[in-house]
Amino acid sequence: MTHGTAAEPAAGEAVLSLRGITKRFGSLVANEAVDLDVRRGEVVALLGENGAGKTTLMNILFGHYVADEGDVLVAGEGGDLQELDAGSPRAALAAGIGMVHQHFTLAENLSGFENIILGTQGLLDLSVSRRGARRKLEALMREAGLDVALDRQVSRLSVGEKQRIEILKALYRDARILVMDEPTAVLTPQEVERLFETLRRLTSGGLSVIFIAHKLSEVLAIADRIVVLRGGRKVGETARSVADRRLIAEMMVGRHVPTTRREPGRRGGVLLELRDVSSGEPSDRGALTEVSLAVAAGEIIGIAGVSGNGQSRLSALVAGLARPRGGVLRLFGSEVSHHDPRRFAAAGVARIPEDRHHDGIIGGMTVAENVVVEEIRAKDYSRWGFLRKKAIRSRAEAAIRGYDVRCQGPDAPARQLSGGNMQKLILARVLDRAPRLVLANQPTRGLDVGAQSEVHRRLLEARARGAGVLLISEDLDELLSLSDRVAVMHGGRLSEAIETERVGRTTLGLMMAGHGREEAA
Amino acid sequence: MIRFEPRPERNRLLRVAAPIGAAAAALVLAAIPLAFAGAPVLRAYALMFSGAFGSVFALTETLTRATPLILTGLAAVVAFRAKLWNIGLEGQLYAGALAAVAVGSGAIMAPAGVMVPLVLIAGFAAGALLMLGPALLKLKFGADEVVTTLLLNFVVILFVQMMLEGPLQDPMSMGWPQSAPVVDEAVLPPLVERMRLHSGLLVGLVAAAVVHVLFRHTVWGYEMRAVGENASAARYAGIPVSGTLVRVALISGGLAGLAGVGEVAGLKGYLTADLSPGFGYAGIVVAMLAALSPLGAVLAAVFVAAVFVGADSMSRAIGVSSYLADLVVALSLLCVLVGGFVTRYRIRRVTRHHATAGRERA
Amino acid sequence: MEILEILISANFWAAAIRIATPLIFGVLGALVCERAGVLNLGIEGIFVAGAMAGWLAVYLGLPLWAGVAIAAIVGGAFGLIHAGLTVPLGLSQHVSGIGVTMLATSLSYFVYRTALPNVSSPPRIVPFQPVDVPVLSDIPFLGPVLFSQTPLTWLAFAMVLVVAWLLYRTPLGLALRAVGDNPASVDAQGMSVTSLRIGAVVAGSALMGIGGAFLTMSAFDAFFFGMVNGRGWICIALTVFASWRPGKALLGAILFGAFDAFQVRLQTVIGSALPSQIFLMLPYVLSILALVLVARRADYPRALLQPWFQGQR
Amino acid sequence: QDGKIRVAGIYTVPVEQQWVSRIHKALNAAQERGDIEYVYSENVSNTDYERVMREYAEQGMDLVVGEAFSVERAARKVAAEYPDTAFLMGSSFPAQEPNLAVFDNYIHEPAYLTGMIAGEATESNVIGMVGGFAIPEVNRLMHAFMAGATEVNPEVRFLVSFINSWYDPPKAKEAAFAMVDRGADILYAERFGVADAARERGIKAIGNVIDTSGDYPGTILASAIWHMEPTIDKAIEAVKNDTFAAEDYGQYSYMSHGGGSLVADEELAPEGAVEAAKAKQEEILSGAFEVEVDDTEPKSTM
Ligand SMILES: Nc1ncnc2c1ncn2[C@@H]1O[C@H](COP(=O)(O)OP(=O)(O)OP(=O)(O)O)[C@@H](O)[C@H]1O
Ligand SMILES: Nc1ncnc2c1ncn2[C@@H]1O[C@H](COP(=O)(O)OP(=O)(O)OP(=O)(O)O)[C@@H](O)[C@H]1O
Ligand SMILES: [Mg+2]
Ligand SMILES: [Mg+2]
Repeated sequence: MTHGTAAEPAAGEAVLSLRGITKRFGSLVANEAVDLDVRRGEVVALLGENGAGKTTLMNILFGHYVADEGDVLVAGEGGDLQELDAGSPRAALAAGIGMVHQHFTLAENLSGFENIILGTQGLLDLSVSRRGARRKLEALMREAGLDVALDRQVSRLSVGEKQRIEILKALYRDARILVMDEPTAVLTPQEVERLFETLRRLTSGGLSVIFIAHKLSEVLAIADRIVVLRGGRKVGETARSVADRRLIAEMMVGRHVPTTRREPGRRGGVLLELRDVSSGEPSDRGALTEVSLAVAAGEIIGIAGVSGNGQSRLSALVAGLARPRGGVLRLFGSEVSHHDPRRFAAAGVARIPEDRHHDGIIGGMTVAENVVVEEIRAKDYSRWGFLRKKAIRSRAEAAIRGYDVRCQGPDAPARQLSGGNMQKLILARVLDRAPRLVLANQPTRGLDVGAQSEVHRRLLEARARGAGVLLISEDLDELLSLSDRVAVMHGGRLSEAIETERVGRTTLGLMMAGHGREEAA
Repeated sequence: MIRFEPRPERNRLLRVAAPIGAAAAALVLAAIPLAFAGAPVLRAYALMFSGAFGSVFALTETLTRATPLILTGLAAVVAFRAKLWNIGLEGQLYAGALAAVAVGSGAIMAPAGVMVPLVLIAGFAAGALLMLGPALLKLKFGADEVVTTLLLNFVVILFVQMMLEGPLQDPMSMGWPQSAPVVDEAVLPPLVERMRLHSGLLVGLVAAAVVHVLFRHTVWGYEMRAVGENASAARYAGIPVSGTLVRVALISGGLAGLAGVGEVAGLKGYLTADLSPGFGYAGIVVAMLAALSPLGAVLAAVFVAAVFVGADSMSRAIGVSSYLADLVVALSLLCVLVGGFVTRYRIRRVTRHHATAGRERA
Repeated sequence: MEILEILISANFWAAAIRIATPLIFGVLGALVCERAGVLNLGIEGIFVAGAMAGWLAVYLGLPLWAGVAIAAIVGGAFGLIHAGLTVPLGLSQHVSGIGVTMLATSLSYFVYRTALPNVSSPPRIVPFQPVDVPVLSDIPFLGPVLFSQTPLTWLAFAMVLVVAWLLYRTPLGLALRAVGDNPASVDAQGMSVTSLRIGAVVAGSALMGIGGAFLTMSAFDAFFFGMVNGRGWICIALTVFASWRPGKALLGAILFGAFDAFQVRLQTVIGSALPSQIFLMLPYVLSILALVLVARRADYPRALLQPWFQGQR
Repeated sequence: QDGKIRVAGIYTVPVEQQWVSRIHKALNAAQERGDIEYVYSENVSNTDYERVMREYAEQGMDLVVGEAFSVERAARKVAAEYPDTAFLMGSSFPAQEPNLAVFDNYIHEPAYLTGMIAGEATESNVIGMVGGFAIPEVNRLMHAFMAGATEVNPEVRFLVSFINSWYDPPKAKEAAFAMVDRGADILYAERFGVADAARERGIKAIGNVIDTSGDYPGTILASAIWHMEPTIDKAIEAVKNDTFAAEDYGQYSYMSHGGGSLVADEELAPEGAVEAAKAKQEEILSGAFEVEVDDTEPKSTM
């Protein structure tokens, strides 16, 4: 790296300055005259609802996009601000900017180590110099408290591990300015805490951080300064010390964000029952062993746990995608014989998938087509194998209105929707059929506060209507505020469900780490 | 720096201008080998046009050559929409042709009203069945269909040769490996007197309309698109992914089989092992040129056929090597491909307004 | 039993390797392209162009190795066309590939016919000769199998090592493997997706060009229309069989070569009992079976067929 | 018109293909003599064959020469529709009134003679034969060759294989190698590539249709050569004199008309073998001996 220690800018001096950044996509203005300064050793949180332009701004900084107007200035060797070559990630990297992208930029067929050293060496070198890199990286891992299996192929890593690889990637290049675009969205609370410790250590050594997240609690825990974007414009800036939670939320969304509160409910008959259910090859990570669980009408059962401990398998079972290897799965009173997603949906199970891009939305099809995908063979939407386009369209229009899905209309490709709106689309698809059981797997991952509160409201609404809800989440705040009872998943086994009032965050955290309840309590 | 950006909306003028521009570019490029061979370039262009469209004969020849391309093109459209990479259209075409002569050259006798549908169904079924194998291997063993379909092309053509030297050989062929001719009742009737154009073209047009309706208006088509766009989301939503892929395989293979039926029962009358000059592979090109649109496939097929027929006739009229025709087809194909790009993307020189220049700063 | 005799004879394995040689070049070339995320269906035509150009160069008086170089350059040039259309412009890799096959084939034929308008029998060159390595050729069995081949066969073996070393041991290989899996990974590390992909396609196509040249400069000594005869398509299939690994590519090519060599020998053993086509089918059928046995979905270069534009999602 | 007649050739393969090259050569020779103006289309797929025929007929060609083998029906239809154009087509079927004459490569006679030489020459008593496709044009020559060899050497065995391509010399070569490995010491070179294998393994080969002895010095024992000149010249003359009729020109490929000949390398052939063949040739020419025409697929006899 060209950046020696010679004349580093002192703390408090600007190391980065974005001036008047404007970026348009066609008629859409993603960033409008945004100014942003970042000082040495400071953590700046960038907030805003989905689609506010946070990622766009960072992409401009890193050279993925070229701004239509404005300049990016970075402190050079002597500490003076110099203009950065536009549209060149290479220049950004050379200037000491590191970026942890919102969506992983990892080659899954390589090991974590290989991903980290990718591009750090002359392309025409005759061999990969592993030893030196290895030493540096191991020191870095110790120092930063980031621990990953470096030699495992990335495709076999958990999302948390992938995220740590992304962070190491940036740090390995001696980044002086680290951009982190929603790095915590896929991390467990413990992992988030460790990440924050790392960041505090690194910033005290002079690293500057731009931190993007949707969880205000996290932002308040780490940021020195908070900048809010709305509709591409900077609408506010405040020091953390004087930040007001409610005010920031309103600044982001531009309106009052109601806090969701769970009213006492009436518990009805059991809708879903798993008795000693095992599923998946026992040797597999994420297989289930003798899981028992009951979800009754009018209650929300929360499943806590670090991802990779069997939640996906549990969710696949309840979604009708997988079948138990042993044990009994009873749905609405009768034992399930056909494990078929379509039958589950038709019987009244609303299924919200964990990964909306991968399993939820068919991006190349229209919004309308996505709304009816589960029911396309029902006679409401097709007759004699032909689609009833009018019916489909009017259902879609109702869904768009009823769930406030922001899009250009029923015929817009679903791919164009933001994450939050995709989620609303899925909610409209599954909840509008008055389901008796709702399976919600990580329903608010990556959503902004407004969208989050919308999802929560809908889940509580379903509960109030008498539906049972199985909520799988890594967000303890979400679990504790919505669930009537919580169970913890660890190593493919599920704890007994406990009344939410009787467990605290710490107990849950310990149980998630594999301690028994008695120990934990 | 130059970057490409998608155009926000399709420019109507460009949609017309781009194909014309592409054709013009192809002609300009073709001038190089023409001049190299010492041919009069301008006259060659005129001859090319009249060779493809200049007379009833030329026009019917163009459409005759387009007929199998429409069907193999549609076969590729159906498969590729569902991301089933069927590269075995050539083999399926032969399978269809083989079935057509097996049924239509005397094994069964019936009036034309029965025989014609019968050979069509037999050909469709044979092509469909042939594609079923790779689809099942993919679903059961994860065997890549590109490989299996590609290799099956070779196997099928050898099988056809075997049949033509064995059970299906015409006893009157003096030992030549060819089938007995299809009976008159099984012949797809000609469309224009004295010309080769036959009602296989109608089969192609009807098939295009059917595929269009399939994708636009039916549950099956909807499910095929869903599986092609995002198979895992489709599975999550309860769409039977395997069943849909099998259906896609059957329809795709069947359409390619129909192309084979047209060539024997409409055009040639009997089957030889060199029936198709690569119509199966050209079908892939047709489908992609049409951006996987069924109706577009008809236009693309006519385009590809016209360029070949025109250039071939031109090469003969001015006496340059007939390989020139293939060269012109290849050049046109690549130019049209680029032309399609121009309608979808615009090229932008990246120059920026600096903040200081763009705005007043205090 | 005669079949067993065939399988243990050195001549049989020597033939298998001879038949495999052009395929080795072709599979390696296809593998390099596909590892970078670009399917190159131009291979069939690039084989023709390499065969023609290499041969013509030698016919016109250049030394053999210069002919090989020219075949590589011509292959690379057609690769550049394919790369230019599919990488920066992101056009359909299927159409562009088939288009390049058509272009390379027809251009080769056209040039050949225009350069030699009046030949009745194709003119000959003096091709590469099998070189007997002094001591090694005398090793029983292995000697005749491995060490009585022409230099181009050795080059093919060497290329397997070179490509493997490049892919797995060098920074460039790391970048190549990454760009075919997730272009964003390479972009985010400050490298150019476009240059990497173009480079890979050009290099891969150059290998294909040499594969073609083997046909006219080593396996035979003249150029014929249609002599490539589907070998390019076989390479595309073998690439999948090889799970995009150079070592397995070598194995796959030799296996196919062995099937083919076996087939012609079998024809002479029990040829009177069965139609000749049954034997000719053998390599293809066995290849399909082999694929079914080794098929695993996992190893696909994930970004294969997917165009990538900087600054777009 | 300057008295030259206009001739078009339509070939389904490139003009290097042995069979077609003989027609091409004869027509080029006629053009050089100034008798005709000659154009041709090569590598015409059989889907396009009819169109090409029509285009030439429409262009006013006086004589169209080609191969109708896999396009019989189309060729006959076009001929019937252009009665003023003369068509001379390679075909296994009879001529068609009024304007379609047929020919074929009836060089089974010299092929028989080469067989006699090969039968004498083989020491292992194994002869390898590599063919392109098993079609009558190929089969009949192979059978004649086998008959000739068996006549002089009843012990001889044959290995037969087909490579399923007109144009894959490397493959033909491999097929030939396989036969050498099985003990063949004479190769019947129906395809390009076979003689190369013979040369590389230091054994002898028998040529077919064209004379390649110059390309393989010391390898080609004997060849059965096809001459298309008698056929072509007859047809040109008939067109010129307006006497072209639906005849079978096949006879002009027989030795008696100079359409077929034997070329043998007396240095390479075993003593007396060439003399014996020459004697047989006299019998053939005098009509005392007739070589059987057998169009079925030949099989290995080992
Ligand atoms: N490549 C692109 N092409 C077109 N539009 C784009 C592109 N990238 C971003 N946009 C638009 O820019 C706007 C801002 O998007 P951006 O991704 O920056 O939002 P964000 O604030 O990061 O949202 P989130 O919280 O969901 O990550 C969006 O409305 C989107 O429509
Ligand atoms: N291909 C595209 N064309 C046009 N707009 C797009 C495209 N892809 C994304 N967008 C826009 O990008 C915006 C933000 O989407 P983004 O992809 O950042 O959401 P997301 O990442 O799914 O959200 P999150 O991760 O926060 O849940 C949306 O408003 C959407 O309109
Ligand atoms: Mg974002
Ligand atoms: Mg987002």
